[in-house]
Amino acid sequence: MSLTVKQHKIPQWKIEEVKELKEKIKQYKTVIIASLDGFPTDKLHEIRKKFRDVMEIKVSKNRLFERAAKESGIDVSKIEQYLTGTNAFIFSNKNPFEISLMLSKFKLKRYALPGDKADEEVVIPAGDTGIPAGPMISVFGKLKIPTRVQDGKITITKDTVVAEPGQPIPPEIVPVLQKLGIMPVYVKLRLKVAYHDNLIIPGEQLELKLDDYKSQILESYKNALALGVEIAYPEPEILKITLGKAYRNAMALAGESGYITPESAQAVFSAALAKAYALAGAISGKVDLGIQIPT
Amino acid sequence: MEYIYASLLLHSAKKDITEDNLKNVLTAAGVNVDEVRVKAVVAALKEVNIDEVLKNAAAMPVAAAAPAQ
Amino acid sequence: MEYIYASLLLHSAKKDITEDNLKNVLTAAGVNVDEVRVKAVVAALKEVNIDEVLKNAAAMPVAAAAPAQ
Amino acid sequence: MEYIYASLLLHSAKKDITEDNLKNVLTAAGVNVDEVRVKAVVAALKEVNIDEVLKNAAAMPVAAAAPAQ
Amino acid sequence: MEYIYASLLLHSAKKDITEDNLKNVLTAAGVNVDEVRVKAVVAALKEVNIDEVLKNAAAMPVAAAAPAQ
Amino acid sequence: MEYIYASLLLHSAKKDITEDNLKNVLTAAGVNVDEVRVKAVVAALKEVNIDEVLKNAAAMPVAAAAPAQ
Amino acid sequence: MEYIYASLLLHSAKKDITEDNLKNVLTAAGVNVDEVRVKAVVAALKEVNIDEVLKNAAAMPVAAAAPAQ
Repeated sequence: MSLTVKQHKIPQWKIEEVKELKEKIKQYKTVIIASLDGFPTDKLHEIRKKFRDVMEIKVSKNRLFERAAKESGIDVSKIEQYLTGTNAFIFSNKNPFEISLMLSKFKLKRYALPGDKADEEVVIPAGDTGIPAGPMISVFGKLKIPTRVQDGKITITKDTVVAEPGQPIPPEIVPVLQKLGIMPVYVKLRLKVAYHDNLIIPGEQLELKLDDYKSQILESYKNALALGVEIAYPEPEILKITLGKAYRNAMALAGESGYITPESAQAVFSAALAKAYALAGAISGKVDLGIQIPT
Repeated sequence: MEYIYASLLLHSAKKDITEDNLKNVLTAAGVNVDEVRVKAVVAALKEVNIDEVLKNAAAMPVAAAAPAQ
Repeated sequence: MEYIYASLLLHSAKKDITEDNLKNVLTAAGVNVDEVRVKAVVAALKEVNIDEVLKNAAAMPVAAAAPAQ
Repeated sequence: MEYIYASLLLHSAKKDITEDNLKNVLTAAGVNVDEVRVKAVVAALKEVNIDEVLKNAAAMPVAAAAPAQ
Repeated sequence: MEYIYASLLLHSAKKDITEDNLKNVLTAAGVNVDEVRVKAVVAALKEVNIDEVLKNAAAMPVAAAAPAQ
Repeated sequence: MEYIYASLLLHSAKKDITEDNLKNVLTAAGVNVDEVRVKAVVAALKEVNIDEVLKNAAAMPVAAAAPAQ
Repeated sequence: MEYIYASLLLHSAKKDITEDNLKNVLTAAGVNVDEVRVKAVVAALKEVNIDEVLKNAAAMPVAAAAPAQ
């Protein structure tokens, strides 16, 4: 039944769109499905403009994309779970992780809605608000924003922070923020899945934690230094540490064997003193040694 | 840590950390290469300045070591 | 540091650090392999408990390497 | 600290820390021996595992010296 | 560590760390000298300010040890 | 410190720290050997478990330095 | 360490660290005195300002810990 229905009812624009999607799937190595649920459409325009050279973004119906994908030879069973809600389809030849990084670094801001948390410090700047004196005065008062009335308009007398990053934004102030053009909430395109070179990469994997990479690099480097020192690998950056180790070994040996030179005297007497203090400390509760023991 | 060691090896040898180079090194080491991981590492290391990280490591041992805790 | 990173890569991949393995990895990384050096590193590492060394590596006085900046 | 140094000297020479031994050493060093103190030190050290204390001392020189800062 | 101790011995005796000097010391210590290693050590040490390193080794133990916390 | 470095060199090369060996190494390093010192060092090191000292030297800095922070 | 403890005892008792004094103290402690070591220690201490060293040893925990590394 559905077959006959489709054959008769598919409008031309749908056929055209599937064809276009198929061309893009063929043309680009990476296809990313991004959720538009709760995403302001005007912001999509900003993203398009910013990344015009590296990606194409198309908003389309899930069914049409699914059909185009299937006809392009993609195993749709692996992506159909992501084809719900409103989606944008990003086409690019870049590595999907790079696209994810680019998008996450591009800060898009929007106006606050009641119930939002601030993504950055929200400051009500000093100056004329243009708001007529009236009930808003008490709203400002409640939020401890100093005001005075000038020419029948509310003027704020001092820059005032109304929300720190992560804090909820007082709902009363939301209209004021709009009026003042303050956008304290970030919007981010949520990437649901990437298809790239026959690989399906779920969205959560696409988020690279650069700090983790940095600490892994550091750890690897330290491991390399440690191993290098262990085998006295002749490379300047390792030798510096190895020389220090050899020096401290020599000092420790001088200290423990009581071998005194002007260089080792400090080590020798420090070792002896540490032992003397430890012993003195161990009996200081019972004996008056007539000395001050650092414990 | 194989992917990181392989990347640092390439970096140390002054070669670009590309997907192909990384795969070559890992394969030569007998590692079963995970394509997704290779792509992730290459993308991440494009953003991370390795020399910078190592330089900071040397200059700020305490802060630098913190993540290792 | 190439020889060290290559050795750590092999160790991390649970492969033996043999001359052949080391040479393979280094060659794959585009390093001009120095046979003598390979021999020296392999011989030296045979006497080292690498896991033990890495366990203590976090304590590495990186500051000592600082003057390299 | 004379009494402590003398005790450590005896211990280090593997001699018993007795009142006589301690007095001998102190006298040889020209110290005016305080009998009560000698008794007290000898008695107190009997209850201490000196080797243990010294071993820990080697490991914690800073802790030992720290209050002097 | 033989090559390192030998180098520090020469440094401490205010002799230049040359290939010949290093070989002499190592041979006298009964070490089977590896020419390549001697060359490598001498070359690497040319880039290192030993006095500086030793000064730091003695003066900066805290910074050095801190990362281990 | 020449005498200590020379001793560590011998120890590291798994040679006995005898007066002769020490003198050989020091002479090869161009040091004017002081017989008294050689005898003193050899005697002193006989009482020390060098491996133990080196192990502690490597293991200690962290614990030792930590409380000072 | 006997020679060091004996020296510290003398120093602490405000006596000169001479060969004779050192020998007396060591003998009183039952130590088989090694003339060469006595000479070596006394000679070495002539080059060292003990008060200064002890002050630093007690007052600079960091420096104190350094040699132990």
